[in-house]
This record gives sequence, structure tokens and C-alpha cells, in this order.
Amino acid sequence: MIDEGLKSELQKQGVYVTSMQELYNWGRANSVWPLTFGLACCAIEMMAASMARFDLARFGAEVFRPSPRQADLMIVAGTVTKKMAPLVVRLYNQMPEPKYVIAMGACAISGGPFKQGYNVLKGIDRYLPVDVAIPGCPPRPEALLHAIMTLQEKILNQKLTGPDRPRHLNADVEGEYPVPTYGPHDLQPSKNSEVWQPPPIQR
Amino acid sequence: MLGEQIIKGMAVTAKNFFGSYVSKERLTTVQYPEERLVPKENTRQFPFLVYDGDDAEKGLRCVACQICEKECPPQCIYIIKSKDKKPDYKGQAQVYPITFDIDISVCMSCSICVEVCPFESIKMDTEFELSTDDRFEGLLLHKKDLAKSNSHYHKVHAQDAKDSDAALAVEKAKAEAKAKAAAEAKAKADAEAKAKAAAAAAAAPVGAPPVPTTPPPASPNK
Amino acid sequence: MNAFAAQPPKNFEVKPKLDRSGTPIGDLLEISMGPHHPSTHGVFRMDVVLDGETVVKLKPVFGYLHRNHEKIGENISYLSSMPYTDRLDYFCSMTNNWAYALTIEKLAGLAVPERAEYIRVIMAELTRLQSHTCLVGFFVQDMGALGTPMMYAFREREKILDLFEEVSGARMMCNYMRFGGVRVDVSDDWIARTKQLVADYCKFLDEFETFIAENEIVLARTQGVGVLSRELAISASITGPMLRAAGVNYDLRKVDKYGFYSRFNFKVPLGDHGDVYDRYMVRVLEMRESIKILDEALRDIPAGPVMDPKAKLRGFRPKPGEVYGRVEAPKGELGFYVISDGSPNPYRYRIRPPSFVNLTILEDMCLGHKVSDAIVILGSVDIVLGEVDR
Amino acid sequence: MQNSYLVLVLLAVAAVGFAAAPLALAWLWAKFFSPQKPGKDKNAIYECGLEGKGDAWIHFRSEYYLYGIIFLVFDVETIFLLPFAVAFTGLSAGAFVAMIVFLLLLVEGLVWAWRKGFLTWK
Amino acid sequence: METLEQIKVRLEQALPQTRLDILPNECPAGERSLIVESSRAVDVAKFLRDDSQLRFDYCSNVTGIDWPEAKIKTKVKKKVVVEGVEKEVEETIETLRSGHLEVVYHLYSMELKHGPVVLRLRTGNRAEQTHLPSLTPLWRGAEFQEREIFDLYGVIFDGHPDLRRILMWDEFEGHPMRRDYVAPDDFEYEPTPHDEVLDAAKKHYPVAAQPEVKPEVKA
Repeated sequence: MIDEGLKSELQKQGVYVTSMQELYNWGRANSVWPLTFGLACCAIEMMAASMARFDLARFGAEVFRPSPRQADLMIVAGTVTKKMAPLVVRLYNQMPEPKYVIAMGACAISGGPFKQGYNVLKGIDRYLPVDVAIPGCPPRPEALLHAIMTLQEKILNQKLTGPDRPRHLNADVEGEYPVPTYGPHDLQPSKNSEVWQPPPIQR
Repeated sequence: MLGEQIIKGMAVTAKNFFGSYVSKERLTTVQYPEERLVPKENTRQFPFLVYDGDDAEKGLRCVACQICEKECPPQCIYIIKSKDKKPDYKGQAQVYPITFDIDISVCMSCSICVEVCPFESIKMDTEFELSTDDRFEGLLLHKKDLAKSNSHYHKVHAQDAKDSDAALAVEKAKAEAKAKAAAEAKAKADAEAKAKAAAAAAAAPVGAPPVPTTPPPASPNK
Repeated sequence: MNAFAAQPPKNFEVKPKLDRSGTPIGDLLEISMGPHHPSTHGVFRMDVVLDGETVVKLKPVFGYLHRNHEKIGENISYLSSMPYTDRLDYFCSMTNNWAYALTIEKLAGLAVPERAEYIRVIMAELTRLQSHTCLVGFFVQDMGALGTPMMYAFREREKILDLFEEVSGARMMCNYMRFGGVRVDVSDDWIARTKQLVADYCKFLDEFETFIAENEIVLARTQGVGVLSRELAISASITGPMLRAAGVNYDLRKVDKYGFYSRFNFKVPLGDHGDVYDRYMVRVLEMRESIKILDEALRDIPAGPVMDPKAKLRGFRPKPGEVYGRVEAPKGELGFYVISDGSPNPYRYRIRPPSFVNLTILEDMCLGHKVSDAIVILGSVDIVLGEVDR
Repeated sequence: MQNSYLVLVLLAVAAVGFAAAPLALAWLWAKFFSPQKPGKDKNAIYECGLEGKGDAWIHFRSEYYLYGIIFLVFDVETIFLLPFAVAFTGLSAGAFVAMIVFLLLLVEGLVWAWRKGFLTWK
Repeated sequence: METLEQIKVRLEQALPQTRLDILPNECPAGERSLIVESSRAVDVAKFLRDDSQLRFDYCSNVTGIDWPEAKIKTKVKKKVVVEGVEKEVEETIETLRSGHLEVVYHLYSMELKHGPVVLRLRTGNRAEQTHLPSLTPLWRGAEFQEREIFDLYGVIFDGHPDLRRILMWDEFEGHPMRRDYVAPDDFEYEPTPHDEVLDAAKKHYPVAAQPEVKPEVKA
């Protein structure tokens, strides 16, 4: 890779050197197109974030694409119920790679205040890999902007080759997450153990 | 004329557009990372524990009474009481919490714990930039992450902090007054008991046993 | 009259077009405007059967945001349910709080100080302003005016949310009212700034109306679309602006006279065609009436306590009994039916959601119209999914 | 090298090369680094999150055909407008008038269709 | 508006052999309700809607309530002669309330703008006799709310235009709002468990390190 000293030296003379990976990540980080995926109250804060006062357009993310085919970031904003979970996973599967998930609000992370409900999924990370989680009920629009900035840093230092390259780049990994089906009381299977590995809790 | 109203509508948009060059009031965008909105007096995001003085462990106001744990609507507070006691600001020996966890991935920032807490020990912070990619450990705040100094509380909610300090001061004054009163009462009771014992000793040698008055029980001071 | 069969408009019958040889020349296309759809105001699904562009059958499907509000309400105490009411209709959290507080005050017989009643009226009318403004923004966006009207609507809404945040601490989830009053008193500086906002709001409403009220496209797309007759509206328990647009004079602020609404003089706008344009105009006129109420309420708000001193925060156990309290929410009549059995948790905690019942006749209004009109009609019903699915 | 056609050929090759190079790079990158993983759900029809029910191969109503035709006419018209707009400054008055007549003819077609009622869906 | 008693009397005159009784309600608002036997419910409702003085044309709220089998302790003040002195003794008698489902209709009048009449319909029991007549043919507004009661409580409404599940998915079995419904067990990661959530979460703890139970059982 290019060592920083040489790079800053060249920059002083006005010569800008970059690697293909940096350019690729820089391009993708600053034009993340979110999918309009408003479920509940957090969707209103997401809309408020994209309106005039807290401008999401300054981060390149104000184009909300209705169809998953043209989106590369899914902001799960609101309570994911068990009736809605298969659809969320199917929409995630229908998005083109490289794709990211922001779990916005307490309900999307862990079921939030509605955790004790019989029809509420306790967090979308039982079925999908979540990149950034925003606590809050609902998180302020600035918190969503802060999350988009964290996601942009995460994209910027993403390796495109080598062992820890993103999941979709190695051939032997399954391309889709299994879509759960409706069972008599709960979804079948009730969680995707490949994605959901909670640490053991001592209580 | 057919398109007349549409043009009038576009005129409004044009006025707004050119107006934004003239009047500051039309520029509503807050450039978030550089410009920030000043958090208001009552703004509430996530709870934090207040401690007096500088040592978080000793000065923690919380006495693990678990009222907030019972009253919390989404049940996101978890407290384990300690066995031994430590003196609180009133000098009384009180239990303190060993573990005080708040799961902020469940907390709905409704501030009911603040209302029901009788010891002014849990308040709402205004810190909202907490988005992390570590969902399990990053969103479970333990006692050491929750404890913040009283000065931080003054910085965040100035007016509330003054009221709560005033309330605590009144509480402390009342406690001292009661303690002083109890101390005097005890001292007076001892003096009386000694005088009674002396009088009884003087009357005994006369031989006529007076009715055995039970000595006034020492006033039980808590 | 077969009340429950959906009556298509008079000049509409499902008759496939036949070519000369008598075979139908077009099948019916079955699509689902499903939970993930840009214009269904949340996760609401309509299974629509189309004959070309004309809606032949429309079955709404709910449940994608059924968060078991009532089951959770039965397991937690009365006070703990208050923050949950913010999440019912997440545009109007103050009105939800008021409906719940009103019901429990009726159940336990608590008195509310005068200043608290005034503050409740002010907060409810501010909520109505920002809820109707958002509705108009969404409504015109459903017609295809992407972005611009929403920008104006949310710019004004942000100002009202700042006022709510200053008093209650949160922008949308205020959790502000308690049984027997309100949690935090309102400072005079806040009242002055609210007066200033209400004065500017008239200017904004005029600007917004020049945008939309006489715009040819809006007139063409909404007049005569989704007509709702008086009898069907009453029989289908429609409440709120939709009912008044059909010409029925039924506004809970005038009928029940709860709060101090009898002290303010304000009129109730009524429509006479019952179509989508009337519903839009009724809401705009209601905003102007709310401004009148706010002017009067802010002018003569009395001093005094905001919380009934006897009201207990914890350990609140009302006597066994049941009560149904209702409030004129921006979407219609929001009712709470609470049965208490003397324990700290309610035995049955039922919410009567206005949007859920207003959707009963969505099929009747959409039959015979085009698909794009179905979206506009759904926009005029103004549903919020947190309240529809509870 | 007074053969002036060679310049045109070079220009054409450069233009095609300039367009094709990023596409070729992307194709090479996809072939070696990001393998294709088509799946049942990924290739399914997007139906607002649900499984598609009923198929789209049905007899469509004939009115759509009329909309298609009118759109096609104006689509072709815009193709003709492109060179007109590019060479607009250097044109003589006659060419300008010819172009305007061409435009008006098509708009006249639209007005006729509008009056005939083709645009309103029966 | 007439009081509930007057309405009851007029109802009994209009529909002779119907069993109607009034359920008391001690809370200050005091909305007492009219218990109607399910077989005559449609006629009573039609009368309330079409009578000229009542005109209850707006069915505001339809609620389902689940009353499982329970022993009710009611305190009854009885006059008991004790050693010649007549004393009032408070004595709790134990009545067994049989389990049943109940549907409550709140009716208002938009025309005459007067207040609620509360109708209560009760099913036979909670298992198989859960049929009630649907009032949707009278008030179109009750359609969705009755479907919700069918979905969450299991009351089958006869005469309802299309009785399907409205909130839960179609493959769902059972009725979740009943008090004896057990939610599925997905308590793998519960950082702040209490009472029954603690017991449910304990099953998912790693067997090796079984922690000591929280020092005291909370109230």
C-alpha cells in the first residue's frame, strides 16, 4: 500500500495519489442511497432528518429509493413485528450487494419498549447482519446523521481483497439469508443462528 | 387561464428561493457536525446516575431502593443490592448498588424513573450520539458508565440541578435537626434517669417501700 | 339496503370489454400495494384487483405494525402506560396523552387545576396544527408533488416540535400529562414565543394555500373523487374531518365539551360533497379555527398550580369500575375504555383508534376510480399505522 | 496522411473505447473478485415485500396501446431535438422554421388525441 | 337523554320476553351497562337505532373482554344477631364466576348528540360456545372491530360479512389477547430480566456457570 509520508509529501506538490480501493470506498461512502423503509415513529424522525432543517442531503443520502433494486442501505426505522419480519428479510435479499443495514431506534435493535409483545420481533439482528445500531426512542434526527457518519467511516476502511473482505465477495458464502415462514405461534425458524450469536449473560 | 394557479404556486417557491438569499429566517438548515442545536432545559435522552464530590464509588447518591426498577415501563433497569452499607449525604448508613445496569437499547427515555426516584439520584442526560456497531456490550451501560458528577448535572440541566440541590439541602437540614433533637432528648432522659435513681436510693432506707414506679424507659431514639 | 355490501358508484359495473367474437379482451390484474410501498403512510397493505386502470376490488390488510399495545397495557401500571400512549398516533402524542389522562381522571374522579386545563387545550391545538400541516404535506406528495410541500410542512412542524421539546423534554414522545394535571409548568417566555408562532402561522397557511387550494392539478385530481355520503359515513362510524367533510356536524369539542373548549368560541367547518377536496379544505379551515382557539387560550391563561396536589404518582389503585373517555384527536374520535379491578394494573385497556375505523369504507370510496386515485383517497383518510394496528 | 476519413475512424474508436473501458473494468472485477450468486429471492419479482401472486403475463387492456403510441411519437421527437439543440446557434432562419413546423405537427397530433378523448381512461 | 332504566322499560315493552339487566358501575363517571341475551341482541340493537327518541346511529367502540374462570370474593354486610346484640358483620362470600367472553358496544347518537348506551353481550363459555350475533348489518363501523375481536379473543360473530383474521397472520393458531395465552419463548439475550422474564431467560443461561439467584425475591 502507499505509505502516508510519501502521500502527504506528494500532496504538498499538488499530486494526489490514491489506491483503487480507497477511491472505490470513497465513492460508495458518500453516495449511500437508503431504501424508504419507514415502519413506525422512527420513520417520521427519518423523514424529519431528510427535510430542510437536518439535511440528509449533505451526506449524499437524501435520495430515498422506494424499490430495493436501486438501494444500498436499509434503515430499519421502527418496530419489526413477527408478521413483517419475513418481508424485511426478503427485501434485504432483493437489494444488490454491497448493502448495509442501520437499525434505527430501540425497537429495531431489541424490540424496545414493545419487547413484551407477542407479535414483536426482539430486534432485527435475529435475521439480518446489522452494521450500525442507533439507540433512542425515537433517536433525534442528528443521531441518524451521526449514524450515517459512523457508517461512512466503516465503509471507508473496508478491505476489498484479502481475508476480511466483505461477505459477498467470497464465493463459497451463501448469497441470501433464509426467509422465515409463519408458524402457529412464532416464526419458523425463530432466529438465524448464523447471524444471531448473543454473548452468554450472567444474571 | 388554465395554468394561472400553478404559476402562482411556483411564484411562492421562487419567493422562498430568492428570499433565502435575503432573510436569514428562511435558512433553516442546521449543519449538524459543525453547527449544533443547543439542547433545551428539559431535553431528555438517557438516564445517568448522579454522584456528589469527586469519587464516583463513594459519592453515589443511589441507595438501591429499586423503585425505578419496578416503575420502569419497559423494565430496562437491573439492580443488585450490596450487603454492607455506606454513609450517604445525610450521614445515615445506606445500602448501595453493586451492579446498576440500564439497557439503553430498550430504554424509551420517558423519565418516569426520574419522577419516582425519592433520592434525586437518577437524572436524564442530553447525550444522543451513541450509535455503535457493537449491539450487545456497547448498549448495556453499567454503573461506571452511568455515574456522572453533580457538576455535569448542573451543566446539563441548570435549573433542575439548582432545585434538586435545594431539596437535598432542606432534607439534610431536617435530618440534622432531627438528629440534634434526638441527641438532646437522649441527654435529658439520661439526666432524669440518674436523678430518679438517686431519689429512689434516698427513699429506700425509710423502709416504707413506695409503689415500685417503673423507671421511665429511656426514650428510644432511632 | 344491504348495509355491508360495498356499493360501487352508480355509473360503474364490472363488465369485461368484449371484442366482436364475444371473448373478453382484458384479464383482471391482481396486485398488492403492499406493506413496503412509498405512499401507504407506513406498513399498510391493500390487495387491489384492477380491470386495466380501474379498481375493481380493494381489500385492506393490517397487522404489520401490531405491537400489542393493549396486552402490554394490562401488564404494567396505569402511570407506566402513559409513555406508551405517545407511540399510538406518533404525530399527535399530546392528544393521546390527554385522552388517556381524561379517561383515568373520569375513572378515579380526580380534579384538574384550571391552569393545567388551559395548557392541555393549548397543547392539543398545537398538535392539531402540526398534524394537519403534515397531512397536507403527505396528501400533496401522494399526488406527485414530491418534496416541496413536505419541506414547507416540516419546516413549520419543526418550530412546534421545538416548543414541545422545551416543555416536555422530547420532540415527538412528550409523555407530558399526568392524572390530575401536567408534569411541567409552562414559562411565560414559552407563552410569548408560542404567541409569536401562532401569529406567524396564519402567514404560512396563506402561503401554503396559494400552493394547493386552487391549483388546477389538485382540483382535477381531488374534486369528485372518493365521495362519501352522509348515511354511509354515520353508519360506518367515521369520525373527525372525514365525517365533517360529508356534512355531519359532530365535533367532540362541541358535543362532549371536555376540557375548557366551551370557553372558546370557534366554529366547526363542514363540507358538503364529502369528496377528497372537501376533506382537505375542512382540515385547512380547522387549522384556522385552532389558531383562533390558541389566540384566546394563550391570552387568558390563568396562573396557579399545574398538578392536583392529591394526585398520587405511584401506587395508584382506582376503585373497581369501567369508564370510556374520548377526545377529538386530529384524526377523529380517540377513545380509551379502561376496566379496573382495584389492582395497580388495569384489567382491560382498550383503545378506540380513529384511523382504524375510518378505513372501513376505503373500498367503497375507491371502487370505480383509478389506481392513482386510490392512493389519493388513502391519503385523505390520513391513517397512522401506530394507531391503526395498535 | 491527407486521407481525412482516418481521423473520423480514430475519433470513433476513441469514443467507443472511452465508453467501453469502465464497463470492461467492471466486468473483469466482477468476474474475478465478486462472484455471481443468483438466488430464489434475489431474482423474485419485487411485490412490495410479498411473494408475487398471479403472473404478469395477462391480456392487457388495449387502452395501454394508445398511451404507448403517443409516448413513442414524442420519444422519437426528442431524439430529433438533440442535434437541433446542439447546432442551434449556427442554424439559419429557414432551418429554425422547419424545426418549429416539425414540432407543431406533433403537438397538433397530441391535441387531436386529447380532444378525441384517447387520453382519458374509459 | 332518558336514563338507562327508562330505556330498559321501553325496551321490555317493545320486545316482550327479552332478559335485560343493568350492570352497576361504582366509578364516579358511573356508565352503567345493559346486559342483553345474545339471542335477542339484534332486535334490541335495531330498536335502539331506529327509535325516534333514541336514534343511536353511531356505534363508537366495540371491545372484547376475556373473563376466565375465577373465584370472586365479595364482601357482604349482613346483620347478624350475636348474643342478643344486633351487629353488622362483614363476611366475604366466595362465588365462582364461570369463564366467558364478553363483547361491549358503546353506542352514541350523532343526530340527537346524546351520550353512551353500553350494550354487553356474553358468550356461553370460553371453549366451544363462543358464538355471538354480529351487529355489523346494523352499524357498518363495527365490521373491523368485530373482526379484531374474532382474531384476538376468538368470539365467532354470526352474520358478519367476512370474518377473517385482521391483525395476526392467517397461519396463527389460538387467540393471543386471552389471559391464558403463553407467548413464544425468545428470551435468549435478556440483559435486564425481572420476575417471569427472569425465569424464562434462566433456561437460556449457559448450564456450566449457573449464577446464584438474585438475593431477594422482589414484590
